[in-house]
Amino acid sequence: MDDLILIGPELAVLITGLAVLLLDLWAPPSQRKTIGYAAAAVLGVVFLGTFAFLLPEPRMAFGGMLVLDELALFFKRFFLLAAGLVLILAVEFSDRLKAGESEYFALILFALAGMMFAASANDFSILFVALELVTIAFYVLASFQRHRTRSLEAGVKYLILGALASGFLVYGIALVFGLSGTMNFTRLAQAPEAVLSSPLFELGLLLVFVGLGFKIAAVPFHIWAADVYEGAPAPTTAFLAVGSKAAGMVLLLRVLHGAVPALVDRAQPVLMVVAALTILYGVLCAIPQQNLKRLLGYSSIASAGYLLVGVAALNAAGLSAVLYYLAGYLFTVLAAFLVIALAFPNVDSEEIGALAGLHERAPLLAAALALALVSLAGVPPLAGFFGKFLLLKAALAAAGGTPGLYWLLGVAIVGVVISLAYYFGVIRTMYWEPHPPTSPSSPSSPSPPCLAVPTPMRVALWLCIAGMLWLGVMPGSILNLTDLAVQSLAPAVPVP
Amino acid sequence: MQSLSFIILCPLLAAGLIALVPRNYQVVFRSLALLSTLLSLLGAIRIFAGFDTGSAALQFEEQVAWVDSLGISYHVAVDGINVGLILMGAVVAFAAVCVSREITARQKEYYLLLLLMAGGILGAFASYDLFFFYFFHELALVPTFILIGVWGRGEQRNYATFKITLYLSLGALVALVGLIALYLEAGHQTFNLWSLARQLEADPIDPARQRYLFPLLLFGFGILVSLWPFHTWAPLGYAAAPTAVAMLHAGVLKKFGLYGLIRVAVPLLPAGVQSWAEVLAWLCLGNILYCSLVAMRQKDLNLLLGNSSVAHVGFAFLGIASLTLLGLTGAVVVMVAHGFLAALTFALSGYVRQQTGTVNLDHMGGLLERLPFIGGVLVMAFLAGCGLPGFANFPGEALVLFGAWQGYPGVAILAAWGALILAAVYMLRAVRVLLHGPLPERWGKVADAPHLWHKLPYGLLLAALLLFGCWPRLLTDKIQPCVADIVRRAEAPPANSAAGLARIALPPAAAPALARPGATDGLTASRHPR
Amino acid sequence: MSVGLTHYLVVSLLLFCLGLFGVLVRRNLLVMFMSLELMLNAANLALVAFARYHHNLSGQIMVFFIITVAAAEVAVGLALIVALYRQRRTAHVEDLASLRL
Amino acid sequence: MLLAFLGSLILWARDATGEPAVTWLALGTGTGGLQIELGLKLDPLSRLMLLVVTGVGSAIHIYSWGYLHADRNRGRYFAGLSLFTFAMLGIVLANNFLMLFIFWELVGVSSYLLIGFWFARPAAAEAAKKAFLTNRLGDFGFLLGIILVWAALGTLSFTELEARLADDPAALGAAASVAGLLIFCGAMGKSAQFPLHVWLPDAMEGPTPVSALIHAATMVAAGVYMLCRVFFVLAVPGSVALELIAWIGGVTALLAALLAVQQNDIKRILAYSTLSQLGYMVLAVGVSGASRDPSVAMYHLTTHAGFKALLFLGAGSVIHALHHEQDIWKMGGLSRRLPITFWTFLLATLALCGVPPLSGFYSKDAIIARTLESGHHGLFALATLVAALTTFYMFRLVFVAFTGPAKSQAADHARESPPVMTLPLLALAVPSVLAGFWGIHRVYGAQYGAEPAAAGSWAQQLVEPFAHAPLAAGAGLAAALMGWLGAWAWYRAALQDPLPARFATVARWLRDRLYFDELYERLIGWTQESLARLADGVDRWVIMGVAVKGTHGTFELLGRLLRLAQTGNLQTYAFVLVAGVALLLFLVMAR
Repeated sequence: MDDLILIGPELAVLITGLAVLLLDLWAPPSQRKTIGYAAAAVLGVVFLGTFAFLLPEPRMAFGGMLVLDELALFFKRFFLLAAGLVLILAVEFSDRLKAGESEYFALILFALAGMMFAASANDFSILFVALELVTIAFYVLASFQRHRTRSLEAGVKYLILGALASGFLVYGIALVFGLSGTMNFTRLAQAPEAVLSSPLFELGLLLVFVGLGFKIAAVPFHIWAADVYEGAPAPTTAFLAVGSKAAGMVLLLRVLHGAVPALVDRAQPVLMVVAALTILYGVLCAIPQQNLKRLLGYSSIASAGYLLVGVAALNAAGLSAVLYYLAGYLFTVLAAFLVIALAFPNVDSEEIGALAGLHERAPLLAAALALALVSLAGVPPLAGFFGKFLLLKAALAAAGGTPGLYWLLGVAIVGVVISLAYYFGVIRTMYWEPHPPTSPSSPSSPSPPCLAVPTPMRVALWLCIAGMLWLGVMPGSILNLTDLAVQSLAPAVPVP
Repeated sequence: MQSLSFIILCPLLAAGLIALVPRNYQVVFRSLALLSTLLSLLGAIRIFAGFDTGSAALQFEEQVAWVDSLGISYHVAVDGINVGLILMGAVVAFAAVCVSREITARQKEYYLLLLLMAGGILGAFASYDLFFFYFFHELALVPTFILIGVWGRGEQRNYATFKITLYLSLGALVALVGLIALYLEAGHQTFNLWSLARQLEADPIDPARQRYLFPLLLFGFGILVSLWPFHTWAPLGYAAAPTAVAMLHAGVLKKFGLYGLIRVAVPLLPAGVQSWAEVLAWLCLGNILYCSLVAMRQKDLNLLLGNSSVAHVGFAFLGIASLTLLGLTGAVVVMVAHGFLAALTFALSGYVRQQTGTVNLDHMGGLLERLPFIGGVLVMAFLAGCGLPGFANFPGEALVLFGAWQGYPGVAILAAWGALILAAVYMLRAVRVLLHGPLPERWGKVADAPHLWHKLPYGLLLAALLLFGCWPRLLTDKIQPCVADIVRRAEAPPANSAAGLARIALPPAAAPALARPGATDGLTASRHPR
Repeated sequence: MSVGLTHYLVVSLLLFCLGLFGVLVRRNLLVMFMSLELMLNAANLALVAFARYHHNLSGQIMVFFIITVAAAEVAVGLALIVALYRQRRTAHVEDLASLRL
Repeated sequence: MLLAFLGSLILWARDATGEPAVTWLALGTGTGGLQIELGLKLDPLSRLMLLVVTGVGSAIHIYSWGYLHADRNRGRYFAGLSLFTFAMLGIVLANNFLMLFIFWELVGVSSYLLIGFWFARPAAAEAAKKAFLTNRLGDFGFLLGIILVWAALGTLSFTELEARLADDPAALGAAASVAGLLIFCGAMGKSAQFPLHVWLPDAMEGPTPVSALIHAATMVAAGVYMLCRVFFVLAVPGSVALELIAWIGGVTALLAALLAVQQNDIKRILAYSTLSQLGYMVLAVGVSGASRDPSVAMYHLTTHAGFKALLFLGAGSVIHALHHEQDIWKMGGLSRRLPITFWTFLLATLALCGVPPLSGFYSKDAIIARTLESGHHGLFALATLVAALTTFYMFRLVFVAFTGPAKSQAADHARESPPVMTLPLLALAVPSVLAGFWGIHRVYGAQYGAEPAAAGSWAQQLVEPFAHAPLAAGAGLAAALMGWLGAWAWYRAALQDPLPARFATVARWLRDRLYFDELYERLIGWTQESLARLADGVDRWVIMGVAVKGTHGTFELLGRLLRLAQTGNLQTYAFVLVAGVALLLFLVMAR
């Protein structure tokens, strides 16, 4: 029974997902939006419910396969919040889905459940199952607009490459299991040195890293990201950017610091190289982008690189910074996608040029997108700045022992400066680029009509803006949470 | 009202209010902006007047813990160095809002961003916490970008916005890395400048490390101040910026980098500054001589002013590099003086542009006939720009030259050439081309500032220049004790400053070797987590 | 000759490589997808062999998980490919390049 | 503005007669290591100089009133004039180097503003710019000299410096000559000594009262005053500065006198004459090293201020009467039409030429005598030659402009200026005539510790030069006479200049001012301009072009190239992924 209580939030989410599917059978089509909002509300309740857990120390469930600690709780809240906002976005977007709106909501909930399980995973089998739950849900979510070739194409590409990565992951798990004889992280952490130093074990871990790297879109496993981000429906992309990346991240942290803490030092060079390449690739490819969603896809690759900088620092400050960065990323990216969903009513054109004059048509949207981009670029007073600040600080603190980190820092700084160029390019388009020449079909309307922003979206937008500002200006409280989470993950990790 | 937070928060709160007011109420925006900057200005004057001259202690201190785990706190205070800068910032901010009359489109966003910029920079000058110091400065980055982009002018506007933004953020990031590294090297878990200064005096950072840390701050801050050869953003950006932004940026914001060097880099990294001072001294010639020469060739008044402003900050750099009481005091005076001067010149060029629609010097001439007031002020401002006594720039530049002579006579000679000759050449050339000569017919309708209210911002800035020019003691007496403290630190050899610790008996050669963590004392043991 | 762990592993590795090779060279989406399933099954074989070697059932449990997940994946994947085929009348990867650069 | 001016005029008038009781007004603006005081130093030197400045200044202020009464920018004019007077008094009273420098610069700027008063005339605007820049060139050296003195002696106060140098004459060490010459640079700019003399003739573009006050009587003399003020720095033993100063003064005097011979603009002739006389004064300073008493220079300065101001005001009166005609070859016969102007002008000319018993004779004779006393025979010859030339060109001017037939319509209809202009002429004529008897050199001499000689009777003073140094007095007189004869012979009734016909090349060279302007234009202008061109080119192409745009372009190109990896082909993607895995495995496992 205890076990069930510990996975209570997951169960609640799953039940909600099933309920949505069931309700859909009876509810008239006009009520489907209400179902979506209701589901979002339930997520809100579950989010608040997670604060009922008081964890003086980590608790295990199902024979140690699941663990509930501050880290897991942090990520569960993170996923719940993200999914709630994505649901609101999805409701707004549902008109463009053409069919199966409720299934769309339910799939989001199932993916959410997978992410929440991932946050608690303490066993390779749970890791695999949770990850696949997320991935399979996303195959469908990505290709949900079946009438759009682009959406289908995104789904198929994600499917093939995701399955390929899963293949590597599973084979890696098999190798790790084969050499150590256990799937459990806690037990793996006590594996003898002989096992840990075996090259085959290392190979297995690397293959696991391939699977996780695919999720967080780290170079060289990033190749799917831009295409899928561009093709998938906006809510899917938003959830993919925030949720899926965070799920990959939390699993990476669990494996690295929970399962093989003895090997982290040897993982550092790999992490550093991957981080540097990821940042560079992301920012460089983003420079010439014209499509906003694709731009955000590359930007999310770059963000993965920054997150890996924090991981590569290998200190508590770095991990804390990763969590903080992700929290800021949540509000930032969701704000951007909320705006994308509203500002591009015509789904087939997400060209940046179409945003010209947005500040007149919808000042709130323009301001929100501008704030989001500024935050992504890492400029005060927004969340992205403090995240990057913490990352820099952590990496610098660790660099005394590892000079390679100085190079990584240099790359990171160059990356930030380049990224400013393209983020600010979008702001320029919104605020002072002249309107695109009006299409010949409607020469009579010199400026497009004002965009209406529905109330739930407005609330969600304000929530995101408030979140960005809160994390940027009053970092204290969240920082305490992330510190707690990091301590629970690995007391062994040195605290500065 | 005699509170630093009041000065900082006035513009920021007004910006918040403006965000909430619907955009139909055009008149509200301007009034709110004027009111808030005026209040800020009054507050700054009260602080300046109430400042206890001759004391090196912090005054008007306010401190609120912010992020305990990182040692970040909101800590504002003034000492002799920043009290003048804050006053200058407040005056320029008020004047900038005053001259924004020319802005008619999208006033809401304009004033919101302008106030954000003003509040940010005032906060940066007042902050005694490295984090907030940086944070407040960066507040201005995005407003600068949008303000230049939307209300800017000229064909190169887009290029200029991106150039200025990228340069500034690159500099800021490099400086940020330097600041964080400083925080970590100090190992006291605090961003508070005051306690850092105290602790580092007793237990300085290993000189070898200082030598690596200092260039980060030097070039980081240097890019922000357009240190040669990272200066090309400045003229271009100022030429494209709307008047008020050019005033605030060239006048106030740019001083942040210099302030950072004086406030953070020089006192906290004495060994670093000693080994890099010579490089800085020669680099600043790039500003003073080279940029003056470039200014001589400009056809666009704003480009000329931009280059001249780059040249002028070279003196502040030279003052810093001299590491003498005179030089550093001079550098601070130059900062204040140039703040007023740059704001004034850009305000005037903005007026000329508003009236004639161009700042191309080839099309100008004889405007003094039509603009007796503006032209007269312009002549005075330009004369101030060539270091004429009676204006605040003269005491600053003279002190810098006197100070620099002690360490770098060669540099001082060349700098004096730049100050006395080159500056006069391009400034007088501008006066000649702009104001003197016959009046072309097409400027027959150009009108002077009509009444007192319109003349106010120019008069205010000019009065400030004259006040501090005729009576530099208002500044120097306040600056002196603080700078004396800095110079004492910079001059003291590292081994001596550790007098309070057990390392006193060690020969100098052994001290650096032991300064590594673990070997010395409990404080340093926690420096490096791994 | 007794069949030992090594043999299983070699076979599993061969299977894995076959699958990988298939993914890399075949142009038909369906065949690629089948090759991917082959990779999963290679892992299954290795897991079962290791479980037997360690006398530890968790490997076998993992295999069940994988089979289940693979089934779900195939269901979704086939549906997707069929949907694509219906729309584009092709299942070749070259024709699937509207999202690029 | 006019009311304010009247008020200040009354103050000056009182100043001119009264004597301030406070000798020191010290307000520190000090920062450690550099104590600067805003102090007044009132000693015999400054007291008499005050009289000169305020006396001449008052006369010229009144004169200006009439001269400019039609100009609607009078306010600006008098503001500039007041600023100038303030700054000039500051120079006179400054008690330390930096204060001196500050007022020095202010004087320069007020001169700039006043020369450029008619800013709409391109020539005036250019002249103003040129004057300021040339002065700046001198100030550059001056400031460096000040810094050098401060670095060596640690103080800038004249009193302290003098005391310190008296204690230890070698305190300046090797820098003595350099410091002295650098300080002299300042005087060179302000007093328009060769080679920085080019600005003064051009400065005549300003209103004539300005030329009288600033560019004849006071400001240009400030250089000489400054040299006398800081004589103790120049005269330290071992310094070669004075020797050089003497020669530069001599060369300037000769050069300017030569150039004056072929000028046709009335004000330019006077300007070159000023230059020449300033050369005398500087020469006087230079040759006073041995006697440690440059009072002769001050003596000449004082008398010169009077009669040169008078000359300029006379010229101004002429110009005013002729509606701004300045070419002497378009004048003629003015002695009848402008009697007051003519007679005062003639008096001043005689004084300038050194005709006894007018003031110029005594002061000039003192200088010539001093060259002999100090053993500078070359300079003695030079000074005598210049005296001859002076008479020549001055009487050329007088003959051409005032006698003979009227050479233009305007000259024929000229009418005497109003009393507000002629009264100052008369007032200034008094010192021009009598200043030789007032014992001015004794007042100055007291400054330098000369024992106060008993003031003799009028008659004794009248003939003193002949008693003191008969050779010098005689040579001076002879030179003046020769000059006069030359002018008489050639210009008595000339309708056009006979010299160009006889000595074509020389005349053209002289008229074109020996091509100094062109030379400087080429040398300095060209050098600086090409440097600026170079810097601008580097800025535009190297830094902004190659470095900045290059970096930008490189990243953009890299981005476009990298993007090509995203072909859109699933097979390629799979290959990239697998290749990435393989690469990673290789890197890690190979280690």
